[in-house]
Amino acid sequence: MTRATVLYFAGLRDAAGIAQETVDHDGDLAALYAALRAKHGFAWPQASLRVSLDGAFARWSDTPHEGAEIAFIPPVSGG
Amino acid sequence: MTRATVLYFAGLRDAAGIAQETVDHDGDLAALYAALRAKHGFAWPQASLRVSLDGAFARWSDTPHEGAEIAFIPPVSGG
Amino acid sequence: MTRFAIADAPFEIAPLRARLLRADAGAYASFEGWVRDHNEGRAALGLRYEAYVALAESEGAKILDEAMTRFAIVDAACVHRIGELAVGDLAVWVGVSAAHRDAAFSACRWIIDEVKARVPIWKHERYAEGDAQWLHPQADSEASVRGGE
Amino acid sequence: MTRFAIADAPFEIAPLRARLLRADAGAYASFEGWVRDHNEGRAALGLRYEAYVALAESEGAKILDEAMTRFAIVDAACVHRIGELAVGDLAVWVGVSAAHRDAAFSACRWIIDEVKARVPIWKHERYAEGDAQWLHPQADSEASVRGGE
Repeated sequence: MTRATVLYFAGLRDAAGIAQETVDHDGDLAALYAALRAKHGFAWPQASLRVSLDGAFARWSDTPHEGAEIAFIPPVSGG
Repeated sequence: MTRATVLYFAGLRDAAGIAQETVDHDGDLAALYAALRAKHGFAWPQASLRVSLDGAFARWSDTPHEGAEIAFIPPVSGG
Repeated sequence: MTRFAIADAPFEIAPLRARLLRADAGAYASFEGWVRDHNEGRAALGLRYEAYVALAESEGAKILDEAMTRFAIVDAACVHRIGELAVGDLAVWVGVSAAHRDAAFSACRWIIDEVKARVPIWKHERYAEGDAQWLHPQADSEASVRGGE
Repeated sequence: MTRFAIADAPFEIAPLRARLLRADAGAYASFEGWVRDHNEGRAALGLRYEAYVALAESEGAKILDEAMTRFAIVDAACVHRIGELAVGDLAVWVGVSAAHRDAAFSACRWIIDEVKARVPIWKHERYAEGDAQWLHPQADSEASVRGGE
């Protein structure tokens, strides 16, 4: 099992009820989101989100390393 | 004969050697420019210029009234 | 000196603009996004911008770097506010200097479009009726796509 | 309060911009033309702008009025310098506020294009080599058409 930190922002944070959590998980980021989506009841399908690893956009097929910082990025609305 | 004031700007003023002059002329603005072009040796054909009457753009076929203020407008280069 | 920054407090445009002034630049185009008193037909009281700051800064810097290579410009910069904003507050500023106006306008427009599309910043709007919501444009299936500032 | 003005001395942008700020405007686009240190490959020391002021003011006002009807904008303004300018001096400023950025950018670009094409203002450039000349772009058969700022 790999331990990582997951950050939640905006609507995802409201849905999760927390700003971040520590997760123990095997597999890629897509599998991690699927697990967390089931846990928290997120409405967004994976295709509506982007994902980041250690502060840079990443691929859903990337596998987090021990101590990684992961964020699921809901559709942005800056500007 | 109608008396009017003609203003010269930029390259036209340099070519005329004066900023304005009083002219006595019959006919439209096209005829007036042709006469003044011959007098001062202006390089520009009429098609390269615009013409104004009393501070508003005018047609070459307009005929100036007594006391009119006329300007031949060389290609502009503001901005 | 980075070309993109996140600001958690009001910022002055004048010094940012001054840094873009160059003797070889004849054109400067800028864009500012202000908080409006309405959005999607609803009266708005203000809003809060939240960012994933580390990722926003790196993604913003990438956009500005890319603009420098895509367009014949001399320099460019962008600052985006986060935190609580009231109606009339400045939310985002983009400035571009170039030899000619074509490149200045094109780059300025491209930068604000990319920032709105790619930088992880989210807008939380408060309405006169008392409610509030996060705006998540593309995936918002319950409302039409929001394309405004 | 006219939307177009000729200025025979340096002017401040800040109060002009402030007049365009409105609670219903979410977007602001601006353009500035600065005096460059070169034009058409020649080193320039500075320039002089001359205008037929009465006609320039009325034609400029027409352009701004037309912009208000052509684009979905809240307000717009333009000021053009005349007189002696040094490298780096501000020659022209355009500002546009609108609900959305599309109209703000489009109107700003349209206004500066029309001002350059229609308003009776002429540029007299002084060069490092000591000579000087009037720029009369469209009819200049001895040089290529000048499209720069």
